[in-house]
Amino acid sequence: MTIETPVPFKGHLIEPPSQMVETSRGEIIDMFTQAYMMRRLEIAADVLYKGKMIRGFCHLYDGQEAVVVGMERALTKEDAVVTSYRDHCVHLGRGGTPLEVMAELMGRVDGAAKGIGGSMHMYKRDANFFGGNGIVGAQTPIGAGLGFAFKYNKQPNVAVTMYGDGAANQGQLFEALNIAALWDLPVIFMCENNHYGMGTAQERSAKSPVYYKRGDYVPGLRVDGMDALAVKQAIKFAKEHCVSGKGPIVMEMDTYRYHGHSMSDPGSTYRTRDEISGVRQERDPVERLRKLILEHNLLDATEIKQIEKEQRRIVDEAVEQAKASPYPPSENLTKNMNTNLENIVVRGVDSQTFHPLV
Amino acid sequence: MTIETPVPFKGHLIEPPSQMVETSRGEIIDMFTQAYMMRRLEIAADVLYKGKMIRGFCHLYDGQEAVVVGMERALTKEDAVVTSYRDHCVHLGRGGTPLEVMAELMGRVDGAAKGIGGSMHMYKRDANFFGGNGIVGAQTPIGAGLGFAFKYNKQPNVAVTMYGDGAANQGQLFEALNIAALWDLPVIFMCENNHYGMGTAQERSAKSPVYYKRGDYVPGLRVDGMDALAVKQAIKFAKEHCVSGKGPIVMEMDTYRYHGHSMSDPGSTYRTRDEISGVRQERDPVERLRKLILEHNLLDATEIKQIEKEQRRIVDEAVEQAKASPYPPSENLTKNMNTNLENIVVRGVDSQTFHPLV
Amino acid sequence: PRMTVRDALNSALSEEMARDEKVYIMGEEVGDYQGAYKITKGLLQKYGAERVRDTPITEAGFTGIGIGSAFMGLKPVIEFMTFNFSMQAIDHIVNSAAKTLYMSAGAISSPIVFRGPNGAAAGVGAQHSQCFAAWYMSIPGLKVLAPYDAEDARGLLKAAIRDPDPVVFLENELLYGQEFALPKEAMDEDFTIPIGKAVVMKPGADVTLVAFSKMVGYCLQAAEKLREEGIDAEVINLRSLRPLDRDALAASVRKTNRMVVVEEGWPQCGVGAEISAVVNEDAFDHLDAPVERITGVDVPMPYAQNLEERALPTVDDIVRVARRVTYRD
Amino acid sequence: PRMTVRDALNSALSEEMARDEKVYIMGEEVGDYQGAYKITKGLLQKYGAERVRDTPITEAGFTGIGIGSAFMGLKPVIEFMTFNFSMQAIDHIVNSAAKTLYMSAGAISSPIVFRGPNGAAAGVGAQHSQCFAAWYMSIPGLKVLAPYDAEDARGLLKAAIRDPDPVVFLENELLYGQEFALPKEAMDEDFTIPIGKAVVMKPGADVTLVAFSKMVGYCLQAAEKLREEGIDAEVINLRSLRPLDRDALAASVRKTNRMVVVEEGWPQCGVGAEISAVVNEDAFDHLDAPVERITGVDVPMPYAQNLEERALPTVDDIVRVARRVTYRD
Ligand SMILES: Cc1ncc(C[n+]2csc(CCOP(=O)(O)OP(=O)(O)O)c2C)c(N)n1
Ligand SMILES: Cc1ncc(C[n+]2csc(CCOP(=O)(O)OP(=O)(O)O)c2C)c(N)n1
Ligand SMILES: [Mg+2]
Ligand SMILES: [Mg+2]
Repeated sequence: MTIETPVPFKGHLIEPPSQMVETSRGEIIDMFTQAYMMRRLEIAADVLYKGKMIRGFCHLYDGQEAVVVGMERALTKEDAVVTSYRDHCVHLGRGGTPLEVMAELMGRVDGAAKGIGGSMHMYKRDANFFGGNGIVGAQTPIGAGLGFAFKYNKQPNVAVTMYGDGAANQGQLFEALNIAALWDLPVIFMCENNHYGMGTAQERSAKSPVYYKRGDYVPGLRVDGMDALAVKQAIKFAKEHCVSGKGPIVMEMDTYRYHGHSMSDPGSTYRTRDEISGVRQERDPVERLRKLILEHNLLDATEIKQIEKEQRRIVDEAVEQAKASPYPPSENLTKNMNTNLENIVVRGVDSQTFHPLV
Repeated sequence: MTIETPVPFKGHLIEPPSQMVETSRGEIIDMFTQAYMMRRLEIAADVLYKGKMIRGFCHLYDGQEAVVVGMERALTKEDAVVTSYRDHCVHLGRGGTPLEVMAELMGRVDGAAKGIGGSMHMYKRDANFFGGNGIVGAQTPIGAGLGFAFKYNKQPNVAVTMYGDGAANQGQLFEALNIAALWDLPVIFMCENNHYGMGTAQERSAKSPVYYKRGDYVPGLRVDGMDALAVKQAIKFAKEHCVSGKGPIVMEMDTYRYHGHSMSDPGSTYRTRDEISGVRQERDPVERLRKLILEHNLLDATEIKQIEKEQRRIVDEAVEQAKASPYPPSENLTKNMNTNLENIVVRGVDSQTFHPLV
Repeated sequence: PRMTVRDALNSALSEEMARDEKVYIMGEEVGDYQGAYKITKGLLQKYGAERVRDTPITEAGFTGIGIGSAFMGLKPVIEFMTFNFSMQAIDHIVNSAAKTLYMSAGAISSPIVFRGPNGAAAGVGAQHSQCFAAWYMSIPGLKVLAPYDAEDARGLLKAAIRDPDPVVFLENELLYGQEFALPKEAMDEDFTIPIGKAVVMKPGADVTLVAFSKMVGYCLQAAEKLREEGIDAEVINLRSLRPLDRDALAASVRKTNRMVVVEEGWPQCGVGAEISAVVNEDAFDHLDAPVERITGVDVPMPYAQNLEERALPTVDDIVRVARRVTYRD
Repeated sequence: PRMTVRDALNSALSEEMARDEKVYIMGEEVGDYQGAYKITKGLLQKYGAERVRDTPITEAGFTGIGIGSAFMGLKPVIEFMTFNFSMQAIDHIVNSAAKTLYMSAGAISSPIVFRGPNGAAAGVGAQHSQCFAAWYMSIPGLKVLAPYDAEDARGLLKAAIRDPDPVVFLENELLYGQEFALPKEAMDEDFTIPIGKAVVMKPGADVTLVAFSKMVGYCLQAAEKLREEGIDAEVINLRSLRPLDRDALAASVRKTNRMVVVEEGWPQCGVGAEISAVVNEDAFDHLDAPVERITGVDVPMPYAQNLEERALPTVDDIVRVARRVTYRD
């Protein structure tokens, strides 16, 4: 089936793709199912955080689910992805499990990084997911490097590097863009514009908050990032562009985060509650998928309820399993210091405490 | 008098200034005199380097003289300038003496930085010249900071930050541009495009070697950087733009360096001798000024010779004075470690060698 | 009076801004948001947006801008949301701020303060827990301060802002909310603490415990426990890492003949390494035991709480090692 | 055979590129220009532009790209024209390359080499003469090597490229042109030197001189002079700064009871500080004198030749201090 996405793409130095998106009943249902699960998972994380089961930073993704859900419909796990600290749902999108996310948030061995990484550092090497990066903007040259490797190895794949509107001003992004463009690297520079970097509205951090044009001489595309089908269409288009040897592309996903920046931010001092509820009502990515299902009679209300129930169960189960998952054994403190451990000794807190290497 | 500059300005997001430049007999003669002196000085430096009187790096400016000569006609010493390691003639432009440059190159006390800075680090605080920076691109946010101070202090002045075509790809330039534009800082980002960064031609380092447009959302102007009058006109225009509160501007000075990058680079492996001699014949900035004088009968050939002789004498004298200038006294090794020396002790090469602070 | 470190820093900033209009603050979320850790709370309201500058997330850019403005005579206080992000701007801190006075033969100074939380926080993982004390204290041209309590925070921050040289000011997130008693004179608007001087927090005869920042508190606790065992520990709060108060260190060792240095950062080439070397050089003949270093374990910071705890020194570690150097174990 | 350090590095690079096509070189002027210091001479011609990549002058960008490609299994050799410019990319070296294996619980490794000239050259001033040895050796996850002679250069560079971990490889510009004798086996294509092991360059009984890079040569010269005075110095070439060969250091001190560490970098929290602390910890009872550090003077590098000379250690300084610790002065 073909569905028209409501918001037109905007192109920069490039003809945008059609608004008519090829899809299927199964795909839409799957996307709803996945987006719904992500939503539940982030809400569960919020609850756990408030219950002091999760500590430190915790950057939730609710509101932005369509970006990952749509993106993964256009990529394969041979393609590579790297993102910022706001990585829980990206991990899920790459095929990671709710347990991996939840256990990582709680610092347990069943976590995506066995409890060592934490909220900001999840990875899934077998699906080419390279994290999870706590340094704003640092993932952009890394992403370009992933694309470099594809080109070097003559693999027909693309690397996606996801960054925020705040990160979009970082100098290293411009360095990476220039090199990627010079060398025709297959890289999608994907700005998730949720309109705020912490408490700073886009206009206060960027003279030109028109992120799809910020690549200047690099082609760009603006996408309704609340619409999973639009995202899918756009990433499909972008991947073809990149893999065909035309070099990188910059994408701006117009999206929104409902939660504060991290858990210590109420998220309501620098924007109005009306703004948040307006987006929830009019543009919510999960509700949009639900509406598609109902409009096109793909499922009836009971069947949808069924899916929701099942996904809630999955998340609840993951939470319980995560809670039951042990903390890492103490010898893991010095594990993975290096890959080649020849002559490596790890000093402990004092001169007589040398840790065994495992 | 009014003279038309041969090459039209190109504007980016801005209406370029007129090609008709207001000038005077005295100004043209002064510019020729100064440009000629700079040329002689750099040639003298070349000779001294080969004679091993100058060591380390030494980045000569011959070919690019019109940029500084023209710029200084449109600025006052209340305006601020910061540049790269290619700073000898910028120092002269700010009112520094040939002796200061020569002595600095030889590491003598009469140098611009008393022999401590070296070729790349000349300063003239009383003329708001902030160096001389050895880190490619680092002078661009510093320059924006000079402009920030003008705005903070409500002074009607402009800061010029000069950088090369190679530096034009540096991320921190884009960071500084964004902030300067956001905050309407009075800053001229002046790219001296001499078409090579060391041995790398502009097309090999920049996907978009159109430097006056590289500010993207910041207005830009392309200028014939071999024409001192054009430069003067452009900087006058740019200063007015900045001081009137319109924020920064990006300028591209189309220019050329005759010498290699630094003294160890013959400068002829990555470009043809024809290219160099072509520029010399057709666009040389000193010769262009000489021609203006002759065309407009401002001086006759003997008078020009007289000027040249005088300038050669000045440079020769500076060389002799510099040679006679002493090395810095050894206590200067630990001088100016800090401004406030309370509790400061400078450790020498071993635990019993603490240096006196002077 | 009693005061939290947060209020001590905030009041110091506010008073210095009131005192000298060349002082301004620049950093991410320092204005509207009142600071990621609320150190700059109320300052935007008091001093306006020209003097409390929210920046884009571009550390190299705004640090360079701050330094440029300092070259012109302004007195910027640059907040790094945490010092981890100072790595993006470290070239400017070292090559532009620290070296320019010397390179320019005294012509151009950089009266600037770089401040923010440094070192391990809690549960923030490997990229947000690094201690930069040793790196910065290795750089000539910089001054490097690390306050422990509210008195330090006020007195050292005021001294840093008034100092004509570039100062790296290392705070600790976990101390921000901690309340301390402080002497009445510390509330004075002109209260400053001399840069380059350590302070003896508790005199003692048997062993010297040396630390900076949060570990000073641990050393005081350890000293308490040691007292119960009959070991009389002296506790030195370094306050200033550069200049380093070598005399205070040597004087203490001449008295106690034993020293333990405590820090949360990594061991190799850390603050403890320097102090061990310095005490060797200055007071070798007075050492009855090797100078011992207690440091963070030599690994990136793990996230899991149990491992994070094991990655950092504890009060018990200090007690244990102090016993060792006093030959009581 | 005899070889310059430059040729040793060049041949090692070339052989490793021939051996493993995942190895590629990236940096400023490494291709067309043949390297600013000609270390990569001929490699573009031999291996093509896909494997010898000239970059724009954007260290953060190309370092990050190199690391990303290493995450995918390529084996980049990143040349910094000098390590001074690595400060622009240091966040990536530390936060992306060094920490990721650990943070990812072993999932993602970074087989990458960062190499280039480090430390003082001649007449290049304050911003181009910094030694980064201590900073990098403080970072867990990195390996840090510093070759002295042609044998080191070949064997360590090959080991670095073959190692699956991120390696910082600190060369010295002033040694590039220096020729050394090297054993025949060092010419073998599979000649590697183990990472983490120091080497005794000259055995001795009276005092241990420890150094890395260019200062190893100075120590050998000093040992020569000391011999004439009847002082038998042992000279240790560290080769590897991380892992540090603590055992070799302690073993030597147990023999000589005295140690002098020599480096050109700044004193505070330098390599010498670490070694002084380590030897204190491991062999305190064997020390008959304080471990002495000889370092660069604690100032940014001045340009003038007379001051530059005074800012750096000399062979005579080593002799003088060795006499002191052996109580012959
Ligand atoms: C280099 C660096 N500077 C500052 C921070 C602190 N910080 C973490 S996230 C963030 C905001 C980023 O905003 P944006 O890029 O829009 O991403 P979003 O959080 O909206 O997804 C900041 C300032 C950091 N982690 N790294
Ligand atoms: C950050 C940094 N990287 C590399 C270098 C080495 N380097 C010095 S000048 C230069 C070329 C700069 O070219 P360009 O900006 O065009 O200026 P030009 O020399 O042509 O005036 C390079 C690579 C440096 N000094 N700083
Ligand atoms: Mg955002
Ligand atoms: Mg150039």
